[in-house]
Amino acid sequence: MYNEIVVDHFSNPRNVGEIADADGVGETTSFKCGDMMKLYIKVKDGRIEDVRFQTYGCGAAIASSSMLTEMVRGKTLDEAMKITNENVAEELGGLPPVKMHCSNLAADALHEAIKDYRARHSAK
Amino acid sequence: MYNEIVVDHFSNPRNVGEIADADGVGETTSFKCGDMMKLYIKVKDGRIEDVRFQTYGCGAAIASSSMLTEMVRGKTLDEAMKITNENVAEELGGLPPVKMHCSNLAADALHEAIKDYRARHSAK
Amino acid sequence: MKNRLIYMDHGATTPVREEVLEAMLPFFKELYGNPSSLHSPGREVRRAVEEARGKTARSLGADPEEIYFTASGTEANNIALRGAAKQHGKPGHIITSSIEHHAVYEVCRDLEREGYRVTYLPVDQFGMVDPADLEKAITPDTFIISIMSANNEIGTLQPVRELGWIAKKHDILFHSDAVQVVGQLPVDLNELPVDFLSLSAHKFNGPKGVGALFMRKRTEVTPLYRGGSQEKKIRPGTENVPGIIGLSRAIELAVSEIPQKKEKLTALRDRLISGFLEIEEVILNGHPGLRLPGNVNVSFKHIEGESVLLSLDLEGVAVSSGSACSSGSEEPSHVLIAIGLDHSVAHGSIRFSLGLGSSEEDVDFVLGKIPGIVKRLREISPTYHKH
Amino acid sequence: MKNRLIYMDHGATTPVREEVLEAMLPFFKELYGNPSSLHSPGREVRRAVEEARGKTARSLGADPEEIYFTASGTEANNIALRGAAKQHGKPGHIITSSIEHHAVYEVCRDLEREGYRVTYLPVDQFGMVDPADLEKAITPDTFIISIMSANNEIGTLQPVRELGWIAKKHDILFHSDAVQVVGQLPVDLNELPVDFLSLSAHKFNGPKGVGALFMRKRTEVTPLYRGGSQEKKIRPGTENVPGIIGLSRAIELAVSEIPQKKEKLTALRDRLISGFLEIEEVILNGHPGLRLPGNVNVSFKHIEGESVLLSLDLEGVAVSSGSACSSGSEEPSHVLIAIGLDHSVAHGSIRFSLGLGSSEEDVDFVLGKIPGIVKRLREISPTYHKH
Ligand SMILES: Cc1ncc(COP(=O)(O)O)c(C=O)c1O
Ligand SMILES: Cc1ncc(COP(=O)(O)O)c(C=O)c1O
Repeated sequence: MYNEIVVDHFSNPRNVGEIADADGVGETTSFKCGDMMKLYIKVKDGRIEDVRFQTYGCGAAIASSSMLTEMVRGKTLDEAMKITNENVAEELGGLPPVKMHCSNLAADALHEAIKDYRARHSAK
Repeated sequence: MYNEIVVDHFSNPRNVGEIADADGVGETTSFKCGDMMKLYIKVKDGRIEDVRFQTYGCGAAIASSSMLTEMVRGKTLDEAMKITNENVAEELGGLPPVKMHCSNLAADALHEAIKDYRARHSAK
Repeated sequence: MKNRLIYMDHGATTPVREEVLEAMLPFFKELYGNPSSLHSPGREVRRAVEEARGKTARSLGADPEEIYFTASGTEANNIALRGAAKQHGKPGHIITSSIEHHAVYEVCRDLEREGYRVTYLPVDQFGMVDPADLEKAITPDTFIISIMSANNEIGTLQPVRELGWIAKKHDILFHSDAVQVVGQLPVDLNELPVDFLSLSAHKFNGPKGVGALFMRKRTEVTPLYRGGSQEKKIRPGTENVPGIIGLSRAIELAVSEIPQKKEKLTALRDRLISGFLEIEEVILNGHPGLRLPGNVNVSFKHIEGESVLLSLDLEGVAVSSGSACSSGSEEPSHVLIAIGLDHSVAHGSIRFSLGLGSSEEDVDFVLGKIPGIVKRLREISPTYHKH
Repeated sequence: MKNRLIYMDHGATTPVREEVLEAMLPFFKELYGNPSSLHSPGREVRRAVEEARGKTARSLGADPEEIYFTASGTEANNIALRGAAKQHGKPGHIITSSIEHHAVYEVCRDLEREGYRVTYLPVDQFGMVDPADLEKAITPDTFIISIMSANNEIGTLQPVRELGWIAKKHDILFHSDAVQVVGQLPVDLNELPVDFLSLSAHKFNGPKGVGALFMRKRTEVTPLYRGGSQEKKIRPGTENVPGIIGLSRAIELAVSEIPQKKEKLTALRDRLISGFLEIEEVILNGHPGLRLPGNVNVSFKHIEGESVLLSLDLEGVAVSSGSACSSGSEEPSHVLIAIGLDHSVAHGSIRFSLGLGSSEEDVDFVLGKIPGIVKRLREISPTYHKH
């Protein structure tokens, strides 16, 4: 079902955890299957300096969260906003069709985190 | 499908043929499957002295005709009238259920032949 | 099946060939996972099933997603016809032929009882449907046409392409029961204008218990059975994995060998036919040329088919009288009546159907035995008058 | 299936056992005749099929003429339910449970769309139907009741005898989907008040692609498929002969071994359950005692089932999350919702189903691996708060 890259990210997910003093936090839930993801970012000079995630979900959900964190580290916020769930699936070498829509919500959580960061900043 | 007795009577039917100067001739046709049987008898002193048959039909039809001719030789006409298609099937050691009603018409032909004989005699 | 069996009943069923059985074997004890399971042993089997679908599709010029595995040719026919009728949603008009296999004919009868109108197209003396009759039978509410590719009893090939184009022109679904044709003659679904096509593995040296329905892309039927989501819900239930693997290997082999097989069987068939026709009062049923390569159907007048069948059986030769499926019933075959035989001639019909293992020796053995058998049975017959 | 596979998905399907495959083998290449054929090779196969029917009947306390071979458990369920509905002839009321397999549940949904009324009886937290609820649900136009013998996901055994007597008292047909029970626990149809019972060979080490419907004498259904007269027209189409032989050998073996197997699997099952319950925030789904000998179903809170399934798969352990048939769908199982689990707990459920080849070592291997897997996944989970 899953290719080797997905299995690798599922078995050894990168950047798991929380960031206590995160600059932005994003959370998404799939209504369809109940998967849930929480993403924490640290921002420095407009770039994502650190990123951590927590995910409740299937193999695809965990692997896409992990892959996303690898993809965004060091990116500017604008660059990061352009990353889509499809990009994550591509980086993973593809996901099964049934998994595309419901378990691949990492990019959504990222965008939420960036919005959260921006909201906090504009509030300052 | 057929037991050994049936197969034997089918392969080596007894008393096949016509009797040119028969005392009685009986004929029956199954409307259901088109089987047809013709039975010839010679009668002497109220007993069946000779009997021959011709049959168009399946294995069961041919075997029951043959078996019947064996059963009736030497019988009185009254005894012969009592023989039923079921008796013939029993003598044959049984016939497949689907064959019971449509291909086992030997006794019917016999009864017709006896009736024919009696009709000719009462006419005299 | 003891010592020397001369099997001439390939129209009823065929033996599974060695290569097919070998392909199936690993799927009983080793690759036994459920293809719907997510774990590796399940996924491995899923891959094999999808490869089998691909092979089957390629053998027919179809797309893998157009192949739905079923349990039999009967099931494929039922899903196509009744599934299309359900999908149509309201009673309408169906056109079929008067010589279809029971698995089409009886479905049509059933639909008639439920309010559908059915036209049973006549056939000529050779068992052929006239495309002009089809054209004429079409009404505004005709929604499906079902005409078999070749008849199972008399072997007549129908002009399926021509019939299919008529259906297409009128935008009516077209189904063809190709159970007797797949593996015997080429079928190229890229070119053939049909929406549905039925096939059955056991007719081309595959296993019993598995068939397939081809359903063209964008065609839809309402499923008859409900349950899991196997075969895109058209045919739910755990897949017959070894059967599917067997079907795909059998069709691949059969289709690749069609040219040689066709040539060989046609020669054997014609040898049998000429031999039989040398006997007096024998008639060939079906078309003299446009017939299945392996099919011979003759009526021996004055004798009943079963008694010939039995006599041959005692000599170790397996043939059929009428279609295997209707044996057990004593009615003369509706196919033989449709081509105009009278009952007694219809009752004297015997089908000799040749296949992979058939040889010239087999044919000559049968040709050597038949005259004696016919003579003996005619001598018993009250309708046979010696001249 | 490479090196060391620990197969704990016997509820989805089982390997064909050696004795069963051996019994089937002659029917591919040697005894290949069509059982409907009149010639010797056909008759020989007919005899074998009828012997298989006899064996199957004897294993269940039924009469041979009450056994109808099908292509699957799904087909048996469809024929029983929809066939009885068609036979009933007009819309009426059907009672079933809210935890049936899709092959019953979806048929009921379909019949609802066609105008039948269906009551889905609730179950308690253990997945058990209350006979009092059945009694109450009966209306004057109830014509069939269908309650499964054991649930495929959570293993709960239903009080089928009691439910059946209620149906009998009211003169209502009773069907039980016993696909998960046949071969695992004794079924004696001499005593069990059911009119229909479904089973599937691949659940008791028989082949895929064959099942059977028990239909009690004098019960009638209207066939769904039409075609030949096989299986008394209830299920037309050339018989899956090797499959039927395989089913009969498998059921014979399975039923004769029930006592030992039940004892062994119950011990393994309870060992697994106690092991799992030592982990925090784990709940057992289904009944603690009245469950299939080989069935364990647990929810690991804070983690999603598929990720446990995958982690075990990477260790060579095959299990299932939810029912095999609904995988591919991301909805939580209707069974787990019916016993009152909330969605997130339902999503964390895993079924371990033990069978013939399961051993204490397998169980201990799994018990050794699970705590680490659960810990790892919980650490990733946002809902798991370390204390
Ligand atoms: C309870 C139950 N009913 C029916 C079925 C369907 O059986 P089959 O896969 O043979 O169609 C299954 C198996 O998935 C089952 O567990
Ligand atoms: C033309 C035709 N259609 C359908 C069938 C039914 O196929 P199956 O026996 O696989 O159900 C047959 C075989 O008897 C056939 O010859």
